[in-house]
Order: sequence, then C-alpha cells, then structure tokens
Amino acid sequence: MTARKTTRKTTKTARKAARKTVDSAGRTPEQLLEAYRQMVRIRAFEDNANELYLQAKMPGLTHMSSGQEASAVGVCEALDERDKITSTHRGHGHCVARGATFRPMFCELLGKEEGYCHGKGGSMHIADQENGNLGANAIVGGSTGIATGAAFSAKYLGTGGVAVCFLGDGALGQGILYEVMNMAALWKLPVIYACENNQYGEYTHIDEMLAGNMLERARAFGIEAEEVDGQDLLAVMAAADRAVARARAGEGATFLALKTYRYFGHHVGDINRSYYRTKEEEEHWKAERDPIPLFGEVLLERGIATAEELTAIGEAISREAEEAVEYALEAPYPPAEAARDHVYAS
Amino acid sequence: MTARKTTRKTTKTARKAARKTVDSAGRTPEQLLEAYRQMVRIRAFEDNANELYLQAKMPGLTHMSSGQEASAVGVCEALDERDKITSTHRGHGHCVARGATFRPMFCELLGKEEGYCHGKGGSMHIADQENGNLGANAIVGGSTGIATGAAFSAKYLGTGGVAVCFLGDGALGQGILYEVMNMAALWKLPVIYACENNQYGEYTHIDEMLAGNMLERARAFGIEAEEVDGQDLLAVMAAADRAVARARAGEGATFLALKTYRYFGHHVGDINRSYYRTKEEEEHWKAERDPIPLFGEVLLERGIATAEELTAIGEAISREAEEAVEYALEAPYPPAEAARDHVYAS
Amino acid sequence: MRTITFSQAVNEAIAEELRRDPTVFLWGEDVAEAGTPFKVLSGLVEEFGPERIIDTPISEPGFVGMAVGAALTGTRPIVDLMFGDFLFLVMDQLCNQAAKQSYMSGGKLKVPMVLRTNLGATRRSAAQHSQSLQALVAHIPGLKVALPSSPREAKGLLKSAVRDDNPVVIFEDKLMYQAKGPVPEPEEEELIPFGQANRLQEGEDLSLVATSSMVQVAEEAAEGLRAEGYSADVIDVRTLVPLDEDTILASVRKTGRVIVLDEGHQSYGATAEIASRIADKAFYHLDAPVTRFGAWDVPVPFSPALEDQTVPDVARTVERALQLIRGEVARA
Amino acid sequence: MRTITFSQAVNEAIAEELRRDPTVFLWGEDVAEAGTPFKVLSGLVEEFGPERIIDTPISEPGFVGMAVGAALTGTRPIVDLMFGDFLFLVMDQLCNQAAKQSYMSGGKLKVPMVLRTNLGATRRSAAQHSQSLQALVAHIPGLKVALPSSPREAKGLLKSAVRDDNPVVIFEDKLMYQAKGPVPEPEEEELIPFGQANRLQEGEDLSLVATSSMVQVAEEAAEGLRAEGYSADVIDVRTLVPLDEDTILASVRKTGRVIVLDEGHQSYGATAEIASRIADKAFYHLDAPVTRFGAWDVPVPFSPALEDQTVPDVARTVERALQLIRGEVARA
Ligand SMILES: Cc1ncc(C[n+]2csc(CCOP(=O)(O)OP(=O)(O)O)c2C)c(N)n1
Ligand SMILES: Cc1ncc(C[n+]2csc(CCOP(=O)(O)OP(=O)(O)O)c2C)c(N)n1
Ligand SMILES: [Mg+2]
Ligand SMILES: [Mg+2]
Repeated sequence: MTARKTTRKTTKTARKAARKTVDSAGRTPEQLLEAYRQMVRIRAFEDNANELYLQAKMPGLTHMSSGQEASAVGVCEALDERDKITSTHRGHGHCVARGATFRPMFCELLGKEEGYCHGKGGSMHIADQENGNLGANAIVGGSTGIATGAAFSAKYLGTGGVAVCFLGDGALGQGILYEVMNMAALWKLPVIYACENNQYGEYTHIDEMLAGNMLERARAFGIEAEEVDGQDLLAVMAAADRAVARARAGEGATFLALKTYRYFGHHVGDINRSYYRTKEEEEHWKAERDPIPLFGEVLLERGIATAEELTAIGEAISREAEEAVEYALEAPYPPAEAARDHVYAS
Repeated sequence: MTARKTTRKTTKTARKAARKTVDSAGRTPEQLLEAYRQMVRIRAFEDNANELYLQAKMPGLTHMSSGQEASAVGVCEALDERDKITSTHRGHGHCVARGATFRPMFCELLGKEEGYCHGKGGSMHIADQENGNLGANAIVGGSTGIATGAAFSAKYLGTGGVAVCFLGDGALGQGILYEVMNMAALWKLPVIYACENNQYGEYTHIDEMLAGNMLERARAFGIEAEEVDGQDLLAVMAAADRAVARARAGEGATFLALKTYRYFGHHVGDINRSYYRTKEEEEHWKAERDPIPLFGEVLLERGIATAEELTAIGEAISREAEEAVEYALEAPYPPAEAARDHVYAS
Repeated sequence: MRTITFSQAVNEAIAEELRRDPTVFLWGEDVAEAGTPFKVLSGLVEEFGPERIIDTPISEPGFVGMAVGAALTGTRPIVDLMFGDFLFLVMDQLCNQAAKQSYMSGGKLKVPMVLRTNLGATRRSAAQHSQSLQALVAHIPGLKVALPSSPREAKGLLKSAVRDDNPVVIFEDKLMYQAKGPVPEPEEEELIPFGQANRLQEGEDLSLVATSSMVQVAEEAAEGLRAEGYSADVIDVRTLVPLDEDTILASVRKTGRVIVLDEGHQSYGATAEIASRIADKAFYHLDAPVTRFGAWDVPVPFSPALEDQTVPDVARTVERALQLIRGEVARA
Repeated sequence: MRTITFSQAVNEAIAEELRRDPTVFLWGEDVAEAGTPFKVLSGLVEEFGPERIIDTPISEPGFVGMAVGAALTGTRPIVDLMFGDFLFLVMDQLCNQAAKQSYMSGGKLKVPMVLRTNLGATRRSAAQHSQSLQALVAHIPGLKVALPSSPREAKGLLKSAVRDDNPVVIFEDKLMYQAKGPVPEPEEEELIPFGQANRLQEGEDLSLVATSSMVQVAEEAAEGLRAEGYSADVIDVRTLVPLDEDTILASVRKTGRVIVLDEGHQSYGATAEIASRIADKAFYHLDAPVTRFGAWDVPVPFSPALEDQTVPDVARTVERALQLIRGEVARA
C-alpha cells in the first residue's frame, strides 16, 4: 500500500493516461477524495489480511484484490442505499467499497463472533446486509443468479434500486451467466454485470479459457456492453454512472468489462507464479497501472489534495487497519453451541 | 402424409423458393431420391406414431417431428459412418435420417423387447448405436455436452469423424450450451450444432424466451454460424456439407440455425393450441412450406423422378410403416426380470 | 368439506397466497397461459397477470438462482420446476446457495422461497421424467422438504411453505393431480405445520410409515391387513425435513413392527434415514426387523412390462407385513 | 513396501493408467501446469502432454457432459472436479446422463468415465468448499462410488475405477493428500476391486464401519478401546456402490454392536443406508442399537471455534462404543 506509493513519481505514460480520463459526472472534490480513501482502505485491508496469513494467524485461505481497487470503488461509488451488490471469492474490495468497516471484516476473516457473519462465513462468504452487500460467493459464477434476482425484485417492488453483480473473467465459463443475462435482457432488469477481467482464472490465462469475445457475448444476449480501463477510477465511475442511469431508467442491463490485474497470487498461498505469468508483467502493472497513484495524480493536478494530504490519508488508514487487526485478534470466538444456530431462519 | 401431398400443386412462391436454393454438392440423382425417401419415411413414422397414441396403443407421450424432416435429413445426408449424432425429445426424425429402421423403432416406442433399447428407453431415449445415433434426450440441452464430447474423442482418436448435436431453439436457454460451445471453439472440435428453430419451446414463442440474436450468440463464442431455410432440403444439405467440411478440415465448430416448424402440438396430447399459435400460421407452414412437396417439385423439375414415382415411393413407405406397426404391436415385451439388467455395463 | 382435486388444491393454495401477500410471485416454464403441462396453474395468470405469473426461458439453474436473489431482497418467489428430475440441474443454486445463505451469513440473510416440483413413476415417462429425488434435498441442511399425500395436504403444506422464511422444496405426486379428496372451504384457512407427521389410521400390530405416493399404498395395505385380522398404524411423514421422529417412534414403540415406504430409490434413500432412526431409538421395542420399501435401484424403465414392479406396491407390502407380524422373517 | 503420500499414490495411479491405455485422458481446471491447487497432478502434463492432460475453462457442467460424450465414443476420460462441493453443478450430467446411458439404451451404450473429486471439512474452507457429498451420488443407480482411506487404497481403487466400464465417482479426502502410507511398488500392480470392504482390525466387542476420512477415526477409536480392554473390528467400506453388505453383516453378527461412521451430513446420509441394512439383516444378532456418526446437519461453519466439532471424532466414538459395549444406552 499506500500513501508512499501515491506520492511516488508515476511514469509519464501513466500520468498522461490519468489526465485523459473521462471526467466524473458532477462529483464534488470531497466525493472524489472519499473515493480515493476507499481505494486506499481496500489496499490497507488486503495488506493486513496477507500479513495475517503469512503470520499464520488467519484460518483457511483468502484471495487478495490488491490492484483491483478502482473497479470495486468506481462501481460502488455510482450506487446508493437502494442498491445491492453481489461479490466473489475475491470480495474484500467490494465489501469495503460498499461501506463495510474494518473491525467486523477482520473479525469475520478470523472467525470471530463480531464478524459480519458471526464467524460462520469467513473471507469467502463475507456479507454485509445493511450496506446492501448480499455476500461473497465461493462458487465461481454462483452469484450471477442472485444479483439478477435482486434486480428482479427491485423492479417488482418498485424500489428504484439497481443490482451489481461483480464477477471475474473466469466466471464467463459458467453457463448460468448466460441464462440470467438472457432473462435480464428479456425483462429489462436493472442489473449491472461488472466483470473484473484480471486476465487469469487461478493459474490459467483468459486466452486459454475464453473463445470469441467477451463484449460480443453480452451483446448477443441483448445486453449493453462496454470495455473500461479498470485501473482508471474516473473511467470506471463514469461507465458505472451510465450503467446505473440506464438501469434506473428502465432501459435494462449493462455488462462492464473492467480490465484489471491482481497483484498477489490467486490466493495467499500462491507464491511461485512464474509458470503462468511473468515477473515483468506483474511489475508493469504495479509500476505503471496502479489505480491508487494514478488517481492520486488526478487529485493533485486538480488541486483537490496536496501530496501531504494524500500521505496523511494513507497513514491514517494504515493505523485504522492495524488497530482493527489488533481488535479482531483479541475478539472472542463464537461459543461452540453457535454452530447449531442459523441453519434455518426463524 | 405423403405421396398425395407430394404431387399436390405447391404455390408459386414455394416453387420459386425451391428453384432458387443452393445446389447440392455433387449428389447423384439416386442420392437425392434417397433423401426424399428419408423425409417421407419420417413423415410416415410420425403419422403412425400419432395414430398409435390416438388409439391409446402407445404408452406415455411422444413428440412428433412432422414438418421438420428437411433439417434431420439434410444434415444427416452430409454424414458418413464415422460420424455421430445426438438427438432430442423430438428425435424420431433424426433417428430415421441416421439410418434406423421402422421395426425396432416402433418396438421401442411400444416398450417391446426388440426395440432399439429393449424397451427401456422409449421415444425420449431412442438410440441407435450402430448407426452412430447416441440417443434422444429428455433433458432440454442435455445432449449438448455429449455431442461436443463425441467430437472431442473423434479428434483425440483421429477418426476423422464429426459429431452433430441436434437441439431445439428452446435449448438456447440452457447454459451448458454456451459452456460447451466455448470449449468447442477453443479446441476447434469437429462439432455441428444443428438448431432446429421451430420457433416454440412447448407453448411459448421464441421471442419470449430468447433475447438478442441466436447467430450472434454462437459467433460471440467463436463459432461459425449460418442461418438456413430449414424447409429447403437442398439448402440444409449444402450448409451441412460446408459445416462437415470445415469440421473435417480441423477448422472447428459450426452453428446452423435451421428455421422450421412442427405441424403437430408440442407432444401428441397438445391438441388445443390456439392460445399460443394460430391456425392460420399452422396452415401457412403446411401449405406453403412443407419440405416434402417442396423437394418433390425439385425432383420433378430436374427430371429425377416422375409424379407417379413419387406417389409410389409414398405408398411403399406407408405400407412399410404400417407393416412395422403391426409387427411391433404383436412383438413380445421384455421379461419382467429384464428390469434389473443393464444398470451397469459389464 | 368439499371435494376437489389435488391439482385444484395446489392452484387454490397459490392463488390464496398471491392474494394475501403482494410480495409472492411465481415463475417457471409455461406456467402462465399454458398453466403448466399438468394444467395445475390454469387461470392464475388471468387473475394475477403476467407480472406475477411469469413464463421463463428453459433455464432452470438461472431462474432458481434468480429466485434466491429475489428472496434475499424482499420478495417470496414460488418456483415451478416442471419435473422433479430437473432438480439435478438446479442443485448448485438450491444446495450451495439457497440452503446456506442463512447459516453462512450468521442469520442475517434469509431465503423465503418455495420450489414446487414433483415425483413419481409409472407414467411411462422413462428414466429422466420419473424420478423421486426427495432424499437428495433432504440430505442438505438448510432446506425443508415437504411431501403432500392428498389434496388437503397439498394445499395446507404449500401454504405453510410459502409463509416459511426458508427455502422449501415441495414434491407433488404427478400421478395424484387428478385425485380428489376433501379440502376445507377457502374461508376456513388451513395451514399444515411442518414437522408434524399425521397418523391416518390407528392399529396395534404394525406401523406403516410412508411418504407422498406411498401413503396410499400404506392405507390400502392396512386395509389388506384388516382382512387378515390385523390392524396397523398408518403414518404420513408429511415433511422429511423437519422430520417428526416422535410420532414415528411412538407408533413403533407401540406396535413393535414397522415398514417404511417411499418412492425414491431404496438405497441411500429416505427410507434409510427413517428406518435407521427407528432401529436406533426404538431398538428395545422392536419385535421384528425394520423393513424398508423404496423403488428398485434401477433407472426407471420405459416399458409398461417393466416399470410398475420397480415401485413398492400394496401386495408386497401386505405380504411382508404378515411375515413381520407372524414372525416369519428368516433369521440370517 | 515403500511409503508415499496419498497425493503421490493418486498421481501414480493416473500416470500408470495413462501409460497403459492411450484412450485414457484427463481434464479439469488447472490440472496441467498447475497440477491442481492441491498439486496432486504435478508432472503429468510434462510426461503426457497437453493433449492428454487438459486444462478446461471453469465450466463444470460442460466438461462433465463432454466427458460423457467422449466416454460413449471410445475414450476413457478422468475428470478432475476441484472440490466435491461442485458436484451440485454437475448433477444433471452425472445423474441424468452418465448414470442412465447404459440402462436407457438397453445395454448398448456405456460410459467408462471417472470423476475424481474430494470430501472433507476442518480445513477452514467454509460451507461451499467442505462438503462430503458421497450419499447423493450413491443414491443414483448407474453410478459407482469409491472412497479411498489411505494412499494404497487411493491408488488401487483409482486404477480399478479407470478400468471400470461405468461412471465412477471417487472421493479423495483433501485432508489426507499429504498423509503417507505403504503402497506396493509400481511393478507389483495392485487393483483393488469394487464391492469388497476391507477389515483393517479384528476384534470381538464391537464393529466400527467407516468410510474415507472416518476410517482413521475408527482405527484410533479401536486403539482407544484396547486401552479399556475391548477389541473392535474395523471395517473400511471402500465402495458405497457396490456395497459389500456381506463383510459388514458378518462382522456385526459376530460382535453384536456397531458404530457406522461417515463424514457426510448424518441425516439422509451414507450412515443411514449402512445402519438400516444392518438393523434389518443382522437384527437377531444385535445386542445394542446401531449407532451412526455423520457430520452435524449444519452447513460447514468457517470459524475454527465451530468447525471441528461438526465432524465425528475419536473421543465421542470411544465414548459411545463403551456405552454400547457396557450396555449403558438409555432405553427410550
Ligand atoms: C464453480 C467453481 N469452480 C471452480 C472454483 C475454483 N476457483 C476458485 S476461484 C477460481 C478462478 C476464478 O477466476 P475469475 O472468475 O477470473 O476470478 P479471479 O480469481 O481472477 O478474481 C476458480 C477456478 C470455484 N470456486 N467454483
Ligand atoms: C431441462 C428441461 N427443462 C424442461 C423440459 C420440458 N420440456 C420438454 S420439451 C420442452 C421445449 C423444448 O423446446 P425446443 O428446444 O425448442 O424443442 P422443440 O420441442 O421445439 O422441438 C420443454 C420445456 C425438459 N425436458 N428439460
Ligand atoms: Mg480472473
Ligand atoms: Mg422449439
């Protein structure tokens, strides 16, 4: 993470790219700064989660979303309290972006009683009902139906809400996606398929998994589709704004192909990655395409923040994250009997 | 059915359409005549099956393919003994077109020991392994994986064979189709998706079930796609020839959208259909777009057969079908103990 | 009480729940104008419109998944799954998603949805349209599983299912759709609670514990036994999950002998669970081994010459019951 | 005999079968260069090439369906399903298609395919990556179901599976991949036949009948009993389908007491079938009720504070065994 990198000199190309981006639809400086903070929060969360794993303090496995902050934040910034999201196995970013706080998130990752799911879900099932996050999902493509159904009920109940389905590029292999996109198109449902195309599914490159064309697939099912630079927060935000507007206007579903990259391995234990992707490629994305410094530059250029302010943001969030980790490590586990509860709602 | 209709005067439009069709790739007159016979056989088979049902001599239900003869025959005429097909719940036509004979087919429909499946499959599971028919399937879309897998093993074993997956327009609702089309495209498998678009799935029109565009769907998965007049035998044959040539040349999969119509109800018991399709529509297809007289005209015009010869073909096949029905009605059932056999291959 | 068909009872239950609660809707294949191939839903779209009685494409995994999402967000979907055999297509959405949402979220999410489907062989529909798959879903914690055995049960259990905050799979016996039986007037609303087995006949010599289609077999077998001078408790299990162990055990502790009947395949099927609970918890009361009758462990054959024998029937039930009562069971 | 890991044993079995029969191939997600997330298949693509060790997209229904088609037409696919929980995604292709082809075709078609997958909780993988779903597939006629309990079993059963002309689902215990055990040298080819349970220990007082991961629990429980002066038969079921009833019944007829262990959910699970067969067919030999230990009927919880207790363990098994042996079971 964070502030240090933000003030680091980004290369010329990256800087130019950041300047060229579409402007955000009438967001105030404070809103833009908050979006920046959200990205930094995600990065801080993941760095701490990784650390917990490396120190063998975290049970099980987890999947880091570092590098993909702009897609999570850009999309969620376009939403309001009526809206729902569904998330994936790589879901911490979505959860933070949708408004979750660190303590119950870390508690959940550690299986503690105060976790968002009282420790029963863990990283792969973290949900935050109050903020409209219907949950991460450990089945690839498993939440495509859920999001589309949430869009159906928004329309049925007339809430004006929109549902966002975050999914990875690998989920394009799952047939259920096409079934629900078909129904979303037929019934003009207010749903957005936000595909975080980080170019790999586990240890396999997308070219080995995906024939034809991602955008054309959505279009062939009657869904509006757009390719977006997933490292460019403003571009993501603008595309998400358009998709949300379409959805709220009753014009139906949108598929966003957000090109991005994950900095860490598929999961925390995936250390030796050279057999499926090069160090150079990783370095390129980290050095040239990191969404946090890229957007930091924009804030500096527009005079929305100074370098010192960005550094301060990073440091404050770091402290907040570390404090939450401490809290979660000390927090109590659920009582053993809790394992019998909640099998059924009552 | 049959011969009478064949010699019946078709309308001008239909005649013109038949003349305009692509020529068949170097087929001999006798081959064309045989293709005609195959269509007449299918019609005769279905008329007799329907009759058996109406007379309450047939157990269960069955789905007639009358009206769809050209797609079954046109595609199967492009195949040879190395090739496999998979079929659907509306599968009698495919079975006949692939070379099955009447007696074991009727025996199967009546649950008799001499049926292709010893009476265990019935109409919805009729298979004819010797002629490369891997079987009808009562799960919509259920054979898309099977056909694609058969194409895989043809490629793996180097047999030079091709696999044809017959499917209905309704099967485009099933996600597995997209999963296997993706793999077929990635691996350039010799498979042909022959979609018999009869415009209805049970009692619902395709427009209520299918968003976007059928051909674009296949193309977006990297599959060559072609729309074909499914009532025009020569057009189907030509398109199938192209698809088979591509497949054998290692160029991969093809999706054929064969526009057609079923004359009867969804199944034999679907008598009152006016709530989902009009009598006029049905009449139009029967009067103007019947593949048998349309192709009969071509044979007459080309001097391949006389009207009398076509009549004679129809009559001979009628007799053959009736004889087979008689045979099947008399044929013995399997012994009760047979129910325990074949759960496992040994 | 008036007499209506099983099919009418289902239709009434749905109509009443749709009228009562605007968040209830129904979808599935050919459910609207066609009213399903079994015509069970005829007339509903006319009253409730295509916004609440919704025809879907042939996309079972998709529309079950969407029902989960809808149920999570304020509506109460009833899903029509045309044949029980298609459960295999929706297992992921049903068992990995619907069943686990409440638990995985620590009770913060709930999935009030009903999956209506069917079971039953002997319709000459062959191996992919005849299965009775209740044991599969009963094995998955988080799902409830109901099996009505009469028009009255069909209505009362379905209404309870719609009001339950959990995913409920309800299996209707396709062979029973035209069967008639007494059902209370619409004014006398009856909700049959889950987890309460129903004793249909009282007897001394044997317990017949049955589900769905097999309840009828059990009742007729009990009659057969009466002709031989014996009497039987006949118990309709009603819901496999929750299972009313108490009623079943009380009966077996009284009679000391039991046959458990269910139309699913016998091995690893519903009868195994019920029988093994009895064998464990009523062990000291048993005068004879617990007998199970499920369908044969073969795919359902098409041929009329083969199919019927694969399902438990009255004659064999009576025969076995007499052996149990008369102590004629061979001691291996 | 040399000592190798479970994972190596699986790898060897596949390599040997690939070498022996050119029609055998393997596909699944990340099976080639990655060698699966569990690294079980490492090295195979190097020897056999990407034509035979094939990475698929994340399309479980699709590639299982394709395996059925391939198996019908002259090849013998081994399918790698990364987690047993994903079985729910492939049930239609497995249960409606693969399982029924032989029967529906009257014996004219066959589907020689192996679906390799896994089971087992206590890895903190939560509800969708921890299930033990063997009972579901065991319920479907036409499938065979194998559950190796050691490296040697893993190799011998998998090799038999590859040579079987039927669809076989083989469940490996993920927790056991690094466990070591004796396995015959590659030269001494060992095929472990299906349908023959394996008696691992001989005893007099009680039978412990177990599958997969629970075999280890049974063995340790037997040791615990020895410390108390009792001896137990320990039986590894090996294959749920076909089930070796004879070996199990012979043991129980001898000991008169039995605990059946399996890591699937207890209700409607594998223990129910085995227990109810015992209760029926060894009825007159039983000195105590048949006890079943399956996993709790709850989705697998993530928290380390919750998860372990949901799976049967040695302490509770010993405790119950002592109750059974000492006649301390309450008579309800
Ligand atoms: C149905 C299913 N199949 C396989 C897996 C194992 N798995 C977990 S993540 C993953 C890769 C997913 O790739 P993608 O959708 O691109 O998401 P990413 O990990 O790149 O964020 C796989 C195969 C799974 N969880 N669910
Ligand atoms: C998975 C599945 N869902 C539903 C059905 C019930 N069903 C049988 S045929 C049919 C319509 C199929 O339509 P289509 O594929 O267009 O074929 P057609 O009947 O028009 O030839 C349906 C819904 C089924 N057999 N399988
Ligand atoms: Mg990815
Ligand atoms: Mg159709």
